[in-house]
Amino acid sequence: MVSTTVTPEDYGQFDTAWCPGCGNHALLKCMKQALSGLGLAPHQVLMCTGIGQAAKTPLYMNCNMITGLHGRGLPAATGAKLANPELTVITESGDGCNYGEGGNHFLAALRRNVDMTLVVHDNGIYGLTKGQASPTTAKGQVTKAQPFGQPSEPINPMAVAVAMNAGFVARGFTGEPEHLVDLIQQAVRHKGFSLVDVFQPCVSFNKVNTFAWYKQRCRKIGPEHDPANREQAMKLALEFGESIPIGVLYKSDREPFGATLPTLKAGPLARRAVDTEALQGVLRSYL
Amino acid sequence: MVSTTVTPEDYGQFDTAWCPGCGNHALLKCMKQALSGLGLAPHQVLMCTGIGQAAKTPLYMNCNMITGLHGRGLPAATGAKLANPELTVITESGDGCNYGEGGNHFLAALRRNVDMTLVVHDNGIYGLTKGQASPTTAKGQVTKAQPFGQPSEPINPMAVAVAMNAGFVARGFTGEPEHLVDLIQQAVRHKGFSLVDVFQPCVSFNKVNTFAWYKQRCRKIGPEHDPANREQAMKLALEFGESIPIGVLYKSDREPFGATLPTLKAGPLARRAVDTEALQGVLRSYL
Amino acid sequence: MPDSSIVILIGGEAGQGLVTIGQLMSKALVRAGYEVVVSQDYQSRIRGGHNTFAIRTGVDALHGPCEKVDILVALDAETVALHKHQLTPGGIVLTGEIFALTGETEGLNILRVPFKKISPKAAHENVVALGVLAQALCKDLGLLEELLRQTFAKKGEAVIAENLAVLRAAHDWMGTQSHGFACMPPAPENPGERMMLNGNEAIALGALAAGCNFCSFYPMTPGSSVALTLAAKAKAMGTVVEQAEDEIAAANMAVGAVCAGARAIVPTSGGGFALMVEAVSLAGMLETPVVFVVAMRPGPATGLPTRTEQGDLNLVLYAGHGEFPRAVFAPGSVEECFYLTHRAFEMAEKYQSPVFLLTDQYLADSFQNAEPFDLSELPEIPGPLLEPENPGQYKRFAHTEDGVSPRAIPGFSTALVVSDSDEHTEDGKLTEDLDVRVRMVTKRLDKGLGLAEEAIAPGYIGEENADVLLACWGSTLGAALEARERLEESGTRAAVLHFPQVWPLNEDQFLPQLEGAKRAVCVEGNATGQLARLIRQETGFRFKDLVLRYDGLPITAAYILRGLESIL
Amino acid sequence: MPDSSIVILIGGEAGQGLVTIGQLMSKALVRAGYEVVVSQDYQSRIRGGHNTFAIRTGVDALHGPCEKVDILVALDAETVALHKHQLTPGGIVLTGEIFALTGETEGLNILRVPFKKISPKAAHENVVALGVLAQALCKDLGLLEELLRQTFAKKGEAVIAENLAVLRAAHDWMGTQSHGFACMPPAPENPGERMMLNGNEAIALGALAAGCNFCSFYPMTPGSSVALTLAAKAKAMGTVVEQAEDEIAAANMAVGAVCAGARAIVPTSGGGFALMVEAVSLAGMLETPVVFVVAMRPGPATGLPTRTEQGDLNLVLYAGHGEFPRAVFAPGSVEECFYLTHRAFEMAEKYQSPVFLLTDQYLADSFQNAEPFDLSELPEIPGPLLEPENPGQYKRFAHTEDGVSPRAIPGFSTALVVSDSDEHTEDGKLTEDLDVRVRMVTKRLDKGLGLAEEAIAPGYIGEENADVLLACWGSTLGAALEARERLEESGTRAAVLHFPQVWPLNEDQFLPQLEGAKRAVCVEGNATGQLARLIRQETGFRFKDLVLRYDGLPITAAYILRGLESIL
Ligand SMILES: Cc1ncc(C[n+]2csc(CCOP(=O)(O)OP(=O)(O)O)c2C)c(N)n1
Ligand SMILES: Cc1ncc(C[n+]2csc(CCOP(=O)(O)OP(=O)(O)O)c2C)c(N)n1
Ligand code: SF4
Ligand code: SF4
Ligand SMILES: [Mg+2]
Ligand SMILES: [Mg+2]
Repeated sequence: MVSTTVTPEDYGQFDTAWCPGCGNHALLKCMKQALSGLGLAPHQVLMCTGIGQAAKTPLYMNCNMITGLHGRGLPAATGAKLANPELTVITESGDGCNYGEGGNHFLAALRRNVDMTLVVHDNGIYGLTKGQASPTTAKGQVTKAQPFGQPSEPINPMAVAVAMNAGFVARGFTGEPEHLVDLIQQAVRHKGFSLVDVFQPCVSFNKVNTFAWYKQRCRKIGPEHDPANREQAMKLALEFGESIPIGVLYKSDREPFGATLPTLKAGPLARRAVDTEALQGVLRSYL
Repeated sequence: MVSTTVTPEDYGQFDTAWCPGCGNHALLKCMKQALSGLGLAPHQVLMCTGIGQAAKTPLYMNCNMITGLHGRGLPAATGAKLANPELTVITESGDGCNYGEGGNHFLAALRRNVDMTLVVHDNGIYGLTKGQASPTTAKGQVTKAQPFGQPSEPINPMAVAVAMNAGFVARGFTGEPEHLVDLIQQAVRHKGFSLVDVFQPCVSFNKVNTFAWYKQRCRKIGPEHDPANREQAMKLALEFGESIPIGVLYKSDREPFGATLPTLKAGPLARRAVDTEALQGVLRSYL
Repeated sequence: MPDSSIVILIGGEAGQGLVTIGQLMSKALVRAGYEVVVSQDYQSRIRGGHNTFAIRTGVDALHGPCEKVDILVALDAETVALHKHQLTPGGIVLTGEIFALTGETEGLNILRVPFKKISPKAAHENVVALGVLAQALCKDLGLLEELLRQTFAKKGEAVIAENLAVLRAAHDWMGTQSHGFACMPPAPENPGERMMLNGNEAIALGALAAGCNFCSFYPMTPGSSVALTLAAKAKAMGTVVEQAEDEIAAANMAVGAVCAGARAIVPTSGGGFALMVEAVSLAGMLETPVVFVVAMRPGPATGLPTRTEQGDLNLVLYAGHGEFPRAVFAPGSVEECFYLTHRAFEMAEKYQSPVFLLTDQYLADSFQNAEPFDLSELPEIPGPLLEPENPGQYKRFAHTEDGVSPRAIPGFSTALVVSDSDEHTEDGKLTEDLDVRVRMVTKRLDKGLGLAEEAIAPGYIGEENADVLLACWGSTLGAALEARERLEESGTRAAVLHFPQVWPLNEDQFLPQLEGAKRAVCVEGNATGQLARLIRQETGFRFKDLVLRYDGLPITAAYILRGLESIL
Repeated sequence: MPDSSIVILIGGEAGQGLVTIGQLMSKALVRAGYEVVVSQDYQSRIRGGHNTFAIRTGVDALHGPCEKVDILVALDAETVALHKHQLTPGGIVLTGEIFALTGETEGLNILRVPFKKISPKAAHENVVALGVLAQALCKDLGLLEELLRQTFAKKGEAVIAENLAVLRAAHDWMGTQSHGFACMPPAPENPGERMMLNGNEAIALGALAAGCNFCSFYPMTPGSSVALTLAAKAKAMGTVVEQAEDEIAAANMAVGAVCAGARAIVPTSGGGFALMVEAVSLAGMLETPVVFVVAMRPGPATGLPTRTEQGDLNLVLYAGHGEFPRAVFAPGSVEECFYLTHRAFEMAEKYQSPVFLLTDQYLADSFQNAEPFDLSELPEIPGPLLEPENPGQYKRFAHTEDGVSPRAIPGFSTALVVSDSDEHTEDGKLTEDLDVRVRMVTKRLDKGLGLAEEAIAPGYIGEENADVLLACWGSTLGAALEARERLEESGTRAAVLHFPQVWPLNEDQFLPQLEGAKRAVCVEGNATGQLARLIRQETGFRFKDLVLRYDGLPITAAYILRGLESIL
């Protein structure tokens, strides 16, 4: 199914509704590059998003798309992947979507380890709804909704993912596009659930975590790090200050969801007809 | 407000709807002992639970109680504690309630660090609904709902809590009641969010994690462990096999939610009257 | 025709095995050719408390549960105390020897069964009850023996032999007792193959027959057993059954799965469904055929989690923000559970809309006999379009005459299938063009016209222009039919109008009947008369009289008749 | 009285500051004594796109938005292209110099304002627009100057001076132009103090006036600004405002908070509310007074997230599994937002029930003038009972005549306050006693009788037995009132029946009016006529004619009149 002549242009070029200067533009470009680089044609890819600025991404590229409900990109993606294991399924949406409204699905996705990729546009803010604190907004950051400063500790998605022994845990930055393309490609290739949390500056509402702020802090994880080393990965995950490691933090050797599930072995559900004989057998069990 | 003459008997003695031999009986007893030992009278305590076998606990003791919705004990407790910071607020319910249906509230509670205690009756199963896999059921364990074995990795609540830099993280076992009473007391005393995950054998539906199974594995954390040491705490949290550490894994020095929030400083909301002058000022700002 | 049925009520604590006894006995009766309607009453606990399994059986067609008891199998003393007043004259009480009965027992025909003596192993006590029951009904043991052989097949011959010996001993012991209980009339000869199953099993089977291959759910009584049945048959059928982290995930997973080619069912109960309301709206917007099963229990909130009610009609009718079409089915019997589930999938696929099945704890847990389902009778269900003709031009939400667009599935062609929960253009992308908005609203609502045209007409049973017309929906059918018979016997011309589909309503199909009746009474298992209000909303017809029940128990014919007494 | 209002429409991209211009201009007009009704139309994006802020103003009472434009302030070329057809004869277009206009501009009275020249700093360009507008309307600058001083107070004198200079320069420049736009008629002298605020601000203030001290929410347009207003005033009022992790948490937090003594509001929009449906049922079961604000926007699903609709009436009416009473309010103006929010809390506390306020994007964002709210006019709201007389005997759900039990709060006495979401006894503990169940259902529904008795009567405006009666609810009031005036002017005897409370309905309060009208038309911002159906359900009255709008824009008088044309 994989063609080798796919180019980023196959994914098209569209006007966006994003602010000029927003990190989403770079991320969109990286996504097209990553997918085409993997030889995936648009029709082989299904993007399942939530709602938010980030969640608009697939509107701006050629691909199959389900833009569902805020926070619910992951369950829709899970359903889709179980229905058709042959699709490349990607969830792309914001920090609010995935760590806020959809937090429970994030935990479940880490546990299930379905072979799909989650790319979180982590701008530390609720962009589309105009700047309330998100789960990754720093404690004390003042917003219109948090006039006394965000009162909670931000979530550390990397640490949670490593703690849950996630399949693939990486962090990128839109200011490092080549690096990011590589991360996305590794994530998509990884057999199991892959998390790529991407620092994506929001120029309109997050005046703290700016491009410069990230640029100054992001430090690429070097080859000396063994992503199979969970302890080391946790150390990296907890580093969030003057220096923040980006790259692949962790990779576990868990088998992907359903590797041994007989019900998933017969291929895409859309191609399955009712097995009338089996059904008759089932009916007879009630005689 | 704290009286020193409270006894477990003040918390009463009730018939329960639990199975004979269920770990819940021991946990209930420990809870009464812990609270009375802290000198807390029943009317000073508010239990906010979800729905499940575990969530029935406050039905069997004298105390204030909100038995709400499955998975929603924590948000109700959060609301109650913010409304009246003087109450001792405890959420008690099952692994399904808190790590399944209520997973997002679990994450949020860890982030908020409201001064309240969560006691999870962790029986590795959905008891009340007759034995489906819970988020702590071992991978591969067969149930009626998971005839091919539970397909997901269980959650490790200890590791998640430590990764999130939770206030107080402990694990107990109903087979070690004195130890458990002490844990609950430490948890309630801790200023901030406290998690006590309690191994509670379900004799009816979990034939894997039996009393004997836990008994054989549980190993009390010794005084050599410094709960302030996050790295060590994470190591303990990840130990879940032939030996499982019980005790206080982690304590952070985070300040409790709202320590600096001006809105929480004026005491219980029920006692506040409308400040008419302030209100007039607010109204005038729209002239 | 006076009631010739016999009711065997088995009562005891949770964990005493009364469901095992009840199921085996029911199945033996069904196989013998008898009619069976079971009602189960239990509490929200795993051990202890007071539970009952009531088997109503007989030669003539049976419809609903009833309140009398002919044979009371009391596994504990409480059962006798609680149910003795239901005993019919000549009825018998079978109890063990060990427990003391409390309260007045005079006049009761009590047989103390020496369980321990007949069955030295406690594990076989349930079999004792079966043997005793068979003898009481003057049944030979052949069918029960066969059943026990099947039940213990995996445990080996020794276990089977032990059980059969106990069965016979119990049967023989009862043969020595003079209890005076009349034998059951003989069953029809050569009854042929007959099924016994409960409502939720029938729903699961209906789904499988409709090609359902995906079930996402979060456990909730009394909805779960649909999923558990599918799980139990997954090995044979290949159905993907996934327990979700919560109901929101269950519903959204189903939407994702269907968009990717699955045929999906989402079983739950009212409280769980309440959490799916946003996803229902999503299914409406993405025009995704998902079948939701809402097995009702008394609310609000946790309510009475193991009892029955019909309180969630309104919730299901209006679940979801915004406006979009839907259909709501409400089976009246186990058999209808099967066929209406199939119909639900048919309508869902045809009109690309969320479709709902409303059942309740009574029906979910009610074992009934049914004719073997005839698969060849079932209509074909349209499937999605895997390979659109012009993939490059494909538009997921293309305008058509009836509002139904060809539904392609991602990945099976080069067509891009784009679905946006925002208002969208024909090709599925977000739009802020307000003219497009209007066209899309119209498109979606147009599908509702099709659903209305295909609405199943309510069933009318009885003569025209009856004196009393009992209108009802869902599981109340049986009780209403029986009440009708009783009324007719007492000289009242009575009819039943049963709604197996409660939305959309098509007034031509039932308004003449309602208006033709002298007195129309709406019978519902709720406290506010939800169907009655709906009918008034849609037709203007107002029920002056309602018979409502909301104590957690299923409506019976006797309950309806008592209700009518105060009305008529 | 013919329409003497003037409409200033400011259009441009998000991020160009049109709301700032609009708000300052509106406030100046309100302070000057004019009537103002604003409608805001924007897209789901932060920068770019096409947004408008339309100020309708005049001397006479104004009710709703309208479609004409007298002064078009075009911050970009698109604004001219999109809105020129709305210009009234003599209307003017104010644009910048830099952008080329596309399409036909002949016949337009276009003034190119030299923004750059008047205001060398881009930051002040909005102030240029204000100065130009003031001159066009023949207003002196006093009020605007004062406003700018207040606005920039924190930025220091230098900034204020710069702005004022620009304001004057713009005003002067416009003085040199001959645009022929007629001056506004003078405002009433000494208008006194007048407020300007939008619907959501008024809801927040109404809540504060009702003693609301807790708000849990999850951001969702157009509901969020209720919470943001409360947050902005939290320092002054001490209100606890907490952004929850999701809507489920927001709703359950509120229930917990209220049980512990708070008075709570939960603002959201349809999709967010869909997630709260289970918690609504909990509030019904625990008899917890929580006020939910549902600010409607077009669905299903994400729909048109920044536009308006009245599509969630049914959802709110039936949200929650099981049956329990509620009240639903639907303010028709900013002023009503304030008073009905207060009323909502009063009813919630009095009947210990969830209560709902239905508003919509139009009203939420509509700035209007209002008389200063009179706090002394507001009734006292009953609070909970902190110290029950006999704490040892206290029962949270004690039976009383009207179903309302004294509501104690944990921790303030030795009384134990026990609330179980399962069916419970009077003392709040789980029960499986089915007689208790029946009594508790009755108790809860009895409260609904009280709510019905206290239902606010629909407003009837016009003479009795009108030829045309426009029935409507919520924010549609203004447009209906204006349509009535137009109809009267054209010789049709018209009346308006407005429902500020849509549940419970008390037919005596409005059925005679409906039946008395020659022709009753229901005007609603949705596609299925939800109020019309509800009225039929409750009274049997059937609207033969509906005027419905569901394109995302607010209903205007002109829209109603166009709709009537095709009907009458
Ligand atoms: C159920 C629900 N709640 C709330 C919203 C409103 N909403 C839309 S986007 C959003 C937050 C977006 O934040 P994030 O996910 O971080 O995405 P970003 O816009 O920052 O890219 C919210 C709260 C919604 N659409 N649905
Ligand atoms: C919204 C909702 N979903 C599902 C249920 C059904 N339910 C009740 S208890 C329970 C699981 C209980 O498991 P757990 O929390 O582990 O408690 P346990 O019974 O094991 O103590 C479920 C799924 C419910 N009551 N509400
Ligand atoms: S608001 Fe922020 S995240 Fe959204 S498009 Fe603008 S810059 Fe990007
Ligand atoms: S089912 Fe399990 S958890 Fe529930 S009471 Fe019985 S033993 Fe305890
Ligand atoms: Mg964000
Ligand atoms: Mg459990």
